[in-house]
Amino acid sequence: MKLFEYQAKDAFAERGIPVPERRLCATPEEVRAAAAAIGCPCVVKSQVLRGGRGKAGLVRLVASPEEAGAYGSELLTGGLGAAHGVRRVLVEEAVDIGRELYVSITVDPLAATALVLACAEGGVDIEELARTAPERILRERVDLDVGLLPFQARDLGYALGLGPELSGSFVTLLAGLWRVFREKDAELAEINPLFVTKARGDRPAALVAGDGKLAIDDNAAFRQGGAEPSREYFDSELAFRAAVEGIPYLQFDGDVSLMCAGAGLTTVVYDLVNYEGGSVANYLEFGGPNYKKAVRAMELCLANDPKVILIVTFGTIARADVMADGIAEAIAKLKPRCPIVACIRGTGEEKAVETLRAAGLDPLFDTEEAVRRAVSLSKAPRAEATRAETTGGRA
Amino acid sequence: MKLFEYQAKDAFAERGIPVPERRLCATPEEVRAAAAAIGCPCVVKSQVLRGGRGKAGLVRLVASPEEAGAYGSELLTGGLGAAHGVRRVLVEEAVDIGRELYVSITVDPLAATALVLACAEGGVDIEELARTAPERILRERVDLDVGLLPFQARDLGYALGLGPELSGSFVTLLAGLWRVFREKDAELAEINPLFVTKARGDRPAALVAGDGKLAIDDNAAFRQGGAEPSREYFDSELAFRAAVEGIPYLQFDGDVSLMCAGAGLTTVVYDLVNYEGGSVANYLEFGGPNYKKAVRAMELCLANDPKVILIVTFGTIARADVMADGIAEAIAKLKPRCPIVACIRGTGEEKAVETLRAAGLDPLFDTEEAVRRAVSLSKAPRAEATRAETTGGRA
Amino acid sequence: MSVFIDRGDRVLVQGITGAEGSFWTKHMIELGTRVVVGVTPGKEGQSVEGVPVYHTVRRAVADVPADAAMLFVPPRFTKDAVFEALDSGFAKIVAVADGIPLQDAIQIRKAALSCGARVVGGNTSGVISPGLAMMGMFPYWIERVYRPGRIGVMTRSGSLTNEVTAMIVRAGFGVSSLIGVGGDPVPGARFAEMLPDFQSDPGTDAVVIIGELGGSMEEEVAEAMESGAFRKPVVAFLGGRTAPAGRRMGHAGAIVSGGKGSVADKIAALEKAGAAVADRPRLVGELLQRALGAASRK
Amino acid sequence: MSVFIDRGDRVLVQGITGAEGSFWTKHMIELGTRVVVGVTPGKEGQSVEGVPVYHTVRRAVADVPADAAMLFVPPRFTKDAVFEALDSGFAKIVAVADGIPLQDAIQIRKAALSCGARVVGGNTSGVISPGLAMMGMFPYWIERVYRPGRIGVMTRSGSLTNEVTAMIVRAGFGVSSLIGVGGDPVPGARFAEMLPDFQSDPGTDAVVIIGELGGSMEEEVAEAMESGAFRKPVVAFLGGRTAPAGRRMGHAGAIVSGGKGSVADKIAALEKAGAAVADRPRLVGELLQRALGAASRK
Repeated sequence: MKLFEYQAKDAFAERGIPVPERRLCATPEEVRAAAAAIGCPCVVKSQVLRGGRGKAGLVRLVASPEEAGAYGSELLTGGLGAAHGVRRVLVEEAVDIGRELYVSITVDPLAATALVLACAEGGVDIEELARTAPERILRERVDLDVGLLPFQARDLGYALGLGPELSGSFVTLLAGLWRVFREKDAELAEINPLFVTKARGDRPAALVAGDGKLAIDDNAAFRQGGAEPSREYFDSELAFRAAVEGIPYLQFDGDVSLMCAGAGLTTVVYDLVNYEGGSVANYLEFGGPNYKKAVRAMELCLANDPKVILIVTFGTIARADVMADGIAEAIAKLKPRCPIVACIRGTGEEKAVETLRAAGLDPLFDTEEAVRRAVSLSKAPRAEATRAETTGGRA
Repeated sequence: MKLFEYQAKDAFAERGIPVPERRLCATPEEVRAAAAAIGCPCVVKSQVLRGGRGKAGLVRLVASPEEAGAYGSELLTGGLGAAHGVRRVLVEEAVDIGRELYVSITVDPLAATALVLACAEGGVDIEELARTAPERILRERVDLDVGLLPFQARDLGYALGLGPELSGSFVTLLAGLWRVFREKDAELAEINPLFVTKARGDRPAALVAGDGKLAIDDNAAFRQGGAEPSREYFDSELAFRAAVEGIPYLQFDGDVSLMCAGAGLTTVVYDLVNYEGGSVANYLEFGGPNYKKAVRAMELCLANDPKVILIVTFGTIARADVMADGIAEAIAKLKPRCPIVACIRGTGEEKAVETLRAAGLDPLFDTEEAVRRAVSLSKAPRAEATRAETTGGRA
Repeated sequence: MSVFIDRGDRVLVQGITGAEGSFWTKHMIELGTRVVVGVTPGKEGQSVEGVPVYHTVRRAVADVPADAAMLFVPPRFTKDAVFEALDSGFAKIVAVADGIPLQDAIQIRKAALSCGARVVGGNTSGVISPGLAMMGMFPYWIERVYRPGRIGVMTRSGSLTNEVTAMIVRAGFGVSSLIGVGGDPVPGARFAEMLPDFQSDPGTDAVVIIGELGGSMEEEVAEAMESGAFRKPVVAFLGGRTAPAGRRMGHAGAIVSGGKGSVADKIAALEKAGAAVADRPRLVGELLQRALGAASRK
Repeated sequence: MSVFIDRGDRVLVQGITGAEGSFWTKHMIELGTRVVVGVTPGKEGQSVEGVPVYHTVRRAVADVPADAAMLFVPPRFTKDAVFEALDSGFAKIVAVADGIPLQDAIQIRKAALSCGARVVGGNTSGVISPGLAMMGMFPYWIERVYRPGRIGVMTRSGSLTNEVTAMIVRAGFGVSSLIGVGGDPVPGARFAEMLPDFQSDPGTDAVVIIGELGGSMEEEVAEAMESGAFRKPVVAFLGGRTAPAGRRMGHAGAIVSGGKGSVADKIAALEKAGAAVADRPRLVGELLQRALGAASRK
């Protein structure tokens, strides 16, 4: 789960990483007051999970509390914010920027270590840079048990061109980021840009985290105080409802609603629908721990008003007969008006076939055949689809 | 530094290790009140650092608050306590003991791991048992970086003959003791005895730390909030004063006061004094970081009113000339009335010899010769010694 | 001959008394797997399918020597269970749990590497040599999916495995050994690390890899082919070609890509190294027919 | 020939600009040691005794290859400095710091073992081959203590070292190489681990070990003698025979004894293995004369 910038910065600050003075605001009036308290110019930053906020106009340097309040209105009550789902805004002191660096901690699956990435040019898209100029990214492997050692951070600091003073600060900062990474069970802890402030009078140059990205491992939620998913983390209401159920879900806007089991198979069915000229309404994984949740899954699918629901599974533990029972129950309960194509195989498939037939479906055994049928149904006029529904959901 | 039982138990309790209900008391009235609050019978335990408190009569099960108060008086204001330097007393609920176990965590210098020791018989002298029946001690090595893994504790729990429930409790307890060991930079974290309480009605058997021993690594004081040495940790006023100076010191009651450099050499001089039929007044290491502290060191020696002070060094970083300067200064300042035998060698020894001669001493170059002379002087009547002193400390 | 597990290996099952553990122990034995001992803390003295159960792995192997450890253990306890198996010297471990914390997975793989052990999983169905033995959860009784044969299979996806092996069988082949390395971003064992076993297995003529978006395991296979370390024909199936960039579909593998790991990159690397790449399951069978035809003409 | 350090070894000095670092760098060079490069964070560009200084070890060795690392670093930073040297591949490291936290020392030794490196120290004067080279702090200029010769010395005690070597010299011998393993309870390298080097060193006829109360390093030497792994004469000096039980005199080694480690135990083990044991420094010389006489009569 990705956290918002303000959450990442709170986690940073708790572990001694310097961050700008800041206030989280939920109303334009709070924004105005925060700007007045922090002092202007200051920066107003929408708290959304997407990247590229600057280009999208979701971050702005404001010159006065009034300007802050007006911009806060655009974001929190106006069309700009609504278009991007802005619910909160961070008002932050403006930093006198000398240089921008990049630093993050993630994992190295091959070496089985953590991996610190650093770059003397901050504010960059690191994935893009990794592709185009990998030699500009410094990499430092860190044994997860031994932890980040000061010499590793020191060497990075000097390699980034920081002098003795700032290299010392960098050692402290990276020790803090390491603690964030370990203590929060992070998949990624990133500071981009990491500002080097300009020296001013007797105030020497210093490091300040300009932005913060923190992606937490959902699998470790049990030891992280496991917060419930909250609406603000999701693009759409359906994606949020799916997350509450623990059902992997992605929203698209096509015609074929996928209700498949397993990440690999669902992805391939997504491909095949596209190969066959169809379009996907939603990606939904109804397998693994969710294989008994057919009713909830089909409810999510139907909320998209799809032209067709395509069910493809090949389960072992997620038994075919149990899934078929659930689908029969869902059809009885939800009375879907669109046709359903079902291709349910694996453990107990003989019994599953009987159940599906009894529910009025015509089960198939070949994934590609099922996809072709679903795409073809998705292109038929609604009238035909409705006819299928009157025959008990038979496709 | 060894901590008191009450400190160890606080560290245990903070990390989820079950300990009896308890109160620390400094007056007999507090002892009486604590016994009344906790309920009788309860246990009154002197807080001293020595072992074998039971045999010495420093722990007692009391039947009433009045008995507690009376015993508290013996310990806190009476002769018994004074004889053993009791300053505080722990009043503790009586535990309904089913079994006693032993468990501790220390280090394995050869394997370079931590080492969990456990024994199905608690309350034992583990060093004695290690010598006489080593097969009865269970040993589990733990990688310091990886940490104690639950399976290791579980295996120990079953090997100690604990059933499924108590083995589960043991896993939790040992995880807590591991945290104590790591977070406190312990040399030794020990629970002996570890009680298994008797099951009573619907209260199942449980684990409770009966005693607690915690030895903290002085070298790690800088990251442990580094408390100053406190008088209560030391046998004698002199040992305490030496510790405040950071000078290794042991109190004995013989005639020759040692003021030597280095642990190895000082120990050997101690041996040689004994071999030659002499007796040691105190062991004092005046070397390493303390080699400029001659005045303080000699002050400590003189406080024992020794028959002779024996100075033996063979220093490299602890330069002979600097040490000789300090000794000359100490003689000038403290005007010792006993003779001083000096054998100071190493870096700058030529200059040291001159300094010592100028201070009225007759420097030697051979350790055994110096010891023989010191022992011989220590056996001379005080008169002769005083004569030596009148010649400027020359021995 | 087989890769990883055959009828000679004595298997210990951790978590044997649980619902999954006991269910699949029964099936492993029915297939012919030599399950000799089980472990569930607190259950020593019980037995499952005639297999004696012990509190801990050390107690189990003190009585009953075993060669391979099969873990039916919840994800949050998997790290401990893997370390317990490594502690008793197991060099072949299969962990099926789905949902192992990422940082636990790192520590598992690191420990496995430093012990010279193979830990297959998590988030996998396990390993199977159809007709011989399995450690894991495969519906081996479905003949059209798990027919014994001479094609090695390695997969990151549980759900695609049956889909693809069905196509291998439909094309007239069968499976020699199948290793599910699992769908987690940090699997204990990686495709390329299993290749030497398939290379030296006389029962394997070609290998099918079922890859995925993200990570670099497919690229590592391409490297092994280019270096000549692996010399048998490779057919790769790769889903997710049409996946929209930046969306995370299913398995977490994709996020730890560091600028690599697109399906297009993988296909390019594999094709450059001489692998045949399928983007539909059905094509896997056809490409195998072509590859083995070509190989036999050599 | 020498053990650990000779004139061929290129030495890197960590903490070279500090008071001790610069003082002993001068003396190491004067003895003949090939000090090639130094490290002190923040001091890159400076030089000490003509030796260039870098911010970090990696930066230093990128410019100036070196074989051995000498650490003049405060105890609280020693773990980091040792790991920094290991990271750059140093297999010979000497750390003199007195006061390394015990748990740091465990991690240092563990890392050294897993890298196959030797870390000598802490709490030591270092290593010296008189007349050739040294890494550490020895008054090599005192002829009656550091005369070159054919007796190897290993010691846990800094202060006793000069005392004992003076007796070796007085008896007509000299020192081939001296290794101060240090007085800490968990030294990076142990007596027995250095024995193979002395065994194979043609310049060493016998070895003197200067032991202490506590720990088991002396017993390990006895084991190496009994197993035949070490076959040259051994003379051991052991202080602390009259030390009162339970009192901790000086070095912390004694506390981690686990029921072993008394001086009487050590003497018994060493004598059983054929070592000659001295309890006065002077006897070391006499026992050497006897031992080497006996050896030469063989």
